Amino acid sequence: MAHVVVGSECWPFTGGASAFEVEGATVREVIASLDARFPGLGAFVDRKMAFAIDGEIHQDAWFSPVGADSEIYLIPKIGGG
Amino acid sequence: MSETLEKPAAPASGLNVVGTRPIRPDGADKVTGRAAYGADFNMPGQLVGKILRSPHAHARIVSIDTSKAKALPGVKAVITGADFPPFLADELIEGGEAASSMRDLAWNVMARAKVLYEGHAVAAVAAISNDIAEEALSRIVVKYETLPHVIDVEAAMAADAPLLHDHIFTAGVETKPDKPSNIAQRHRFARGDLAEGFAAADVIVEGRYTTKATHQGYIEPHACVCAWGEDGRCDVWASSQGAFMVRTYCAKVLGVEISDIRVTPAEIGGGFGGKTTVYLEPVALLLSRTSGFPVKMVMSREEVFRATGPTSGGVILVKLGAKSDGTIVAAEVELKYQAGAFPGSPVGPGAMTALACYDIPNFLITGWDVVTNTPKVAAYRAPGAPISAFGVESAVDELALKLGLDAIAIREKNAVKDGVKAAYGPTYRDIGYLETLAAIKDSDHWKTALKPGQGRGLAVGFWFNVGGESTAAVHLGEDGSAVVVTGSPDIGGSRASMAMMAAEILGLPVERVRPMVADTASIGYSMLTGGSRTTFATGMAVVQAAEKVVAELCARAAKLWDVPVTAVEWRNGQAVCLDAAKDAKPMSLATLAAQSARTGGPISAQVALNAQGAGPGFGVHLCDVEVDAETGAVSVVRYTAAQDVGRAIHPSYVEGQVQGGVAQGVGWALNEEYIFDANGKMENAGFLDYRMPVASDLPMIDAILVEVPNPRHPFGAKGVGEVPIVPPLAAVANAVRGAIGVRMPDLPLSPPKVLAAMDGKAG
Amino acid sequence: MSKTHVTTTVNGDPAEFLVSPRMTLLDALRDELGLTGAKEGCGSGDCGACSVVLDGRLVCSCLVLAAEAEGCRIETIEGMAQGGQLHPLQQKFLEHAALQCGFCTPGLLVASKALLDVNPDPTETEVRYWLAGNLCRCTGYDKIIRAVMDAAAELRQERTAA
Amino acid sequence: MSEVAYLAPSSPEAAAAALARAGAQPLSGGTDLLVQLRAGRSRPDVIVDLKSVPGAIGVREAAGGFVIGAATSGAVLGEHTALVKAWPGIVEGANLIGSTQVQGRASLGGNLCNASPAADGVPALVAARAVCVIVGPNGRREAPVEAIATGPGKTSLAQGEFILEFRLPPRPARASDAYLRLIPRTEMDIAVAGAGVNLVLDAAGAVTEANVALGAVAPTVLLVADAGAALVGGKLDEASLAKMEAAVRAACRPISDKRGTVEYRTRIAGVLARRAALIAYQRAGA
Repeated sequence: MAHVVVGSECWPFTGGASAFEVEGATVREVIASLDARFPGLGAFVDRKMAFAIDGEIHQDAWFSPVGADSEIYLIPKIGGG
Repeated sequence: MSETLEKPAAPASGLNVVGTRPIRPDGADKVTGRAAYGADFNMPGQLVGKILRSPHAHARIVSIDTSKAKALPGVKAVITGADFPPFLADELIEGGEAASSMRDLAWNVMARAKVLYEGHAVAAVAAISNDIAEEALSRIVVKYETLPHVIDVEAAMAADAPLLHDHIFTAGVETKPDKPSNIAQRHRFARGDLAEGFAAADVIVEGRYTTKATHQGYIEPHACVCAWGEDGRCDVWASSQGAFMVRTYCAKVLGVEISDIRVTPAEIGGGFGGKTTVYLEPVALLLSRTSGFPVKMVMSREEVFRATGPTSGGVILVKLGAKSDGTIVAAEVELKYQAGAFPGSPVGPGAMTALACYDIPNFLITGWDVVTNTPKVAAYRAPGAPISAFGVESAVDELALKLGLDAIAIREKNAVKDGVKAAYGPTYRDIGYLETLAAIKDSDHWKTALKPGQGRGLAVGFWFNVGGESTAAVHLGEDGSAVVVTGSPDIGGSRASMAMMAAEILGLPVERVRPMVADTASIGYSMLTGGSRTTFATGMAVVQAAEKVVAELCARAAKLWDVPVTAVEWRNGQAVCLDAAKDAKPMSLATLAAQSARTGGPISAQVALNAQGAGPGFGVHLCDVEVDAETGAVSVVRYTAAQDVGRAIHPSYVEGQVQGGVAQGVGWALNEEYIFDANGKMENAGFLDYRMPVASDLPMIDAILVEVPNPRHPFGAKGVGEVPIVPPLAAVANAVRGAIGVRMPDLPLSPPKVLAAMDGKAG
Repeated sequence: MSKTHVTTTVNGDPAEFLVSPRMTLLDALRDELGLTGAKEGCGSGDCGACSVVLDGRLVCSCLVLAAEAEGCRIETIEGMAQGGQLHPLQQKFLEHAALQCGFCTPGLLVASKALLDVNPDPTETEVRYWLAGNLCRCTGYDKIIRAVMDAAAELRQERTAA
Repeated sequence: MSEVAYLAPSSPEAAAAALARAGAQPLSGGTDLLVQLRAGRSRPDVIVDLKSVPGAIGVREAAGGFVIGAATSGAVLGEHTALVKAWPGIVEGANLIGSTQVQGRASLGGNLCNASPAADGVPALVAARAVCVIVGPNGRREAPVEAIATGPGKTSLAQGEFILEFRLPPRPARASDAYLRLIPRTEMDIAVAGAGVNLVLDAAGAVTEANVALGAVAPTVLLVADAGAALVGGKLDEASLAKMEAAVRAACRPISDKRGTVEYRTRIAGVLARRAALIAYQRAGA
């Protein structure tokens, strides 16, 4: 199970919960698990959030691998100047 | 496809091209005036397009009468918001700065029911001459019902503030509000127990800091030429940070197929984030469709100020608690950022970067994204970070003064390092922050004492840097020269680094590699140039394409030698046969290229990827100022900026990025600001009164490049363009504090304010 | 609109064009003669991107009426490189990486040449003040100033050598 | 669209006749006019270029004093060694108008007739007690520089009149002037406040004549008699400087705008006048 931590952006979906364990060997599978747990969160995360997997930021990367006990922080997608 | 290169960074030794300082491949065109920018291109039979802009900061559009303009001889098209496809539901699109709201973008390009800021486009004309186009604009009659406006961010947050939109309900709060608001979103980042943290603190500092809206200030105004063919195929020539971004946005705003639009990137005369969206292109395209002629549009400088950029003005509240030894145990940061007419201020990244340089057990960071009757903000170099850093770095300076610690010591004590969890979540890897602090500590500047009347300030800054989607192709010529094609507009010299990385892999002299930026029909999709992603992500695509070419070269050599490809190795631009039995002389790239037709055809490769794992960057800046005690005039007399750049591909252009960011930051600190009158009209929409630094305002800027390689880039590169604008605001303000003995929390530090602050101290 | 016929010399060659009375020299150069090296950054004389030399004087071509140029000698960036050879200033700008986006570069080069023509051995301060009318947003000026000082030194050597 | 005509008359009479036409607008260096044309703040029917009028450009000496053609560019003034030696303040004022590029065009005549309260070229001219030679449909007349601007953008010139040249008084041995202004940057800004000081000393170094003029602190450039008087008789000792500074501040009637506040402008005017006086005194060979 990966440890997922979300910020305030996701609270409307999680009802304020910000840390939980989810199944998934890839970003795509994690998104699916999140959506199953909090309907609507999957699509929102897919569109708005980046995945910081064990310290490395992945944006729009469904097939980035997620380890058995990876730590995943969901942070707003980052652009720049 | 998505991939992360896990190979270790190539060692500095063994590199022949990377790390050297060749003359940039596009240099000759730029010093002779040949380089063609947005306004330097023309199409046969083109018309002049012009935009009518709102004189009001906030008003309902009652009616627009274009009949008199249409009747004017020489006028070929007049359009308003009603001529654009409507947007009933909102839609988010990728392609620019992460996801943008389609409807907001379309409504910003041309106002619909309401104008939301002075300068908001309300109508446009295309005519056979500039004078006729201007005359036509003067004949368009717009009836407005003016509405109360709000510009100050805190005023806009008030419950009774004039509402810009009735469809915005504050997002990011536990329960969906039942009333619309100007507050589009709340961001929160928290850890530990704030109350406990402050309870454990020996010293607490608190401050309220403010910054004004500032403009990116690129010298080239927005410009484009657009042609809409009778067959529905469109051509766009435009200066932007991303031709594919322009293509996507135009297609969405106008409701046409992406493949129907071909965008050719002009040379871009500066962007700094301000050219990561569209203003003119969809308008010019619609004028072209309506008139049947190509349409050229060029903004005036005044239009650039009134209708593009800027970045947010902000309010930053900071409370820090520390042990007497300097260990920061608690931090509370609240950020309020102007978004302009539509949601999307950079308060998110502002909040995420606010404490990114500090390892603090207990903190709460709150960010508010607030719409105001000002131009919709556009990205500006490390969007949001300089604003929050100004508050936090000023507060850390106060803390150091209270504790009697020097500016480096307190930052070393609380510095993040590998393995530490960043305030915004992830755990740091391969960062060079301590090394960068050490570089300043070791600098001649830090070791040199100040002269009487001078003050010294230090501040640090952080930026994530990003990767993302890029495509690159490498083609060999039969003479053994190479062309590198990317879809990433070159805004600061990236063609040089692309050519250098390809040359390094191929084993060619860099002069034999010609880098090109292709149009959207000639290369695969590439995200815009921004976020300091190009040398990292597009560079990764270039390197992989060059590696594919090398693999092909080895395969051809293997055929010729009749050995398995595993028996061939590529060394310094030559295929070397490892099979001693064959007494085979190495074959050069040129030899193999010359035989390519007979050995299997042209040798070229393309790589499209979505690069992940960009390495975060840290900067440490040191600034000395002198203050005229009788006038309050501040002059920056010495400046040194150190930054972890991973590995500098072309050191001169890396230094240039650092020096340019510093100059913009110093301008932001001392003189630059949007000034509005009581009616919400910008009073200083020109280079005369929007005071960007001139050559005589600045000293030489010493750039120290610290190289802690990023293992996820083939040569160890990290993004460099954003970080340099983060520390200067506080570095200058901290220096002024040192010189006059008073903290100045409100930017810009213009002479009247500084003098008043000195009076306050005296009195 | 009544047009005025203007006869000038541009980079040593005769050049004639028709202009409307309100047309600026910058627009005439760019639109009538196709010399787009001079850029419009502001149209108000505050950025120097449109710098040209008019009868030996450095000016902003956006602040000169095309009609005023009657009978004048005009030098633009297009005339700086001679016979396929870059001027030492152009060469030094490249060597010192004194440009990034390059939009302000033609104006800076024209202005720098005008400085070295009257002051072959300027101090850093003199260079900075002479160029104060040429805005650059990319470089922080550092490498530009170094390139101009270096070009000045090289030109002084050439003179003594000659 | 209104038809615009461009004329470049080659005699004072022709220029006066052209300027007498309705909607005529004089053009000197053009560094203000072209900006106004572009912004639509000026919509002339006829643009009358004065630079071809004999005498409008150049510096000459007559009757022991200098005569400056009103359309002479700042760059030309800066290169005139004798003028710089005698009137360094007038030249530094003219040379503070805009960039090097603007210096190649901008003139004292244009700077004065644009009638901006912050005109850098004007205070030192006023302090010099310079006289304008005005040409018009009814011939020539003379007027002191301070009589030209009557308010922001307004002048006392009648339709058809233009300034042909400025006449400076003869320069005694120990005399000099200085002009200082304050701007937020080091270059390229409009003055927040400016001060021109012109001093004549006797053999012993005592001030026998002093004129102090201020810019950007009133609707027009101010000649502050009390400030000048405060310096006469002394050698710029602290007491007389303080008295002069007080007189300067008392005379200020500025506005608050995006470039400065009433308080700041008033205070800075004193600082600048004091500094300018000390420079002028130094230059006068004290």
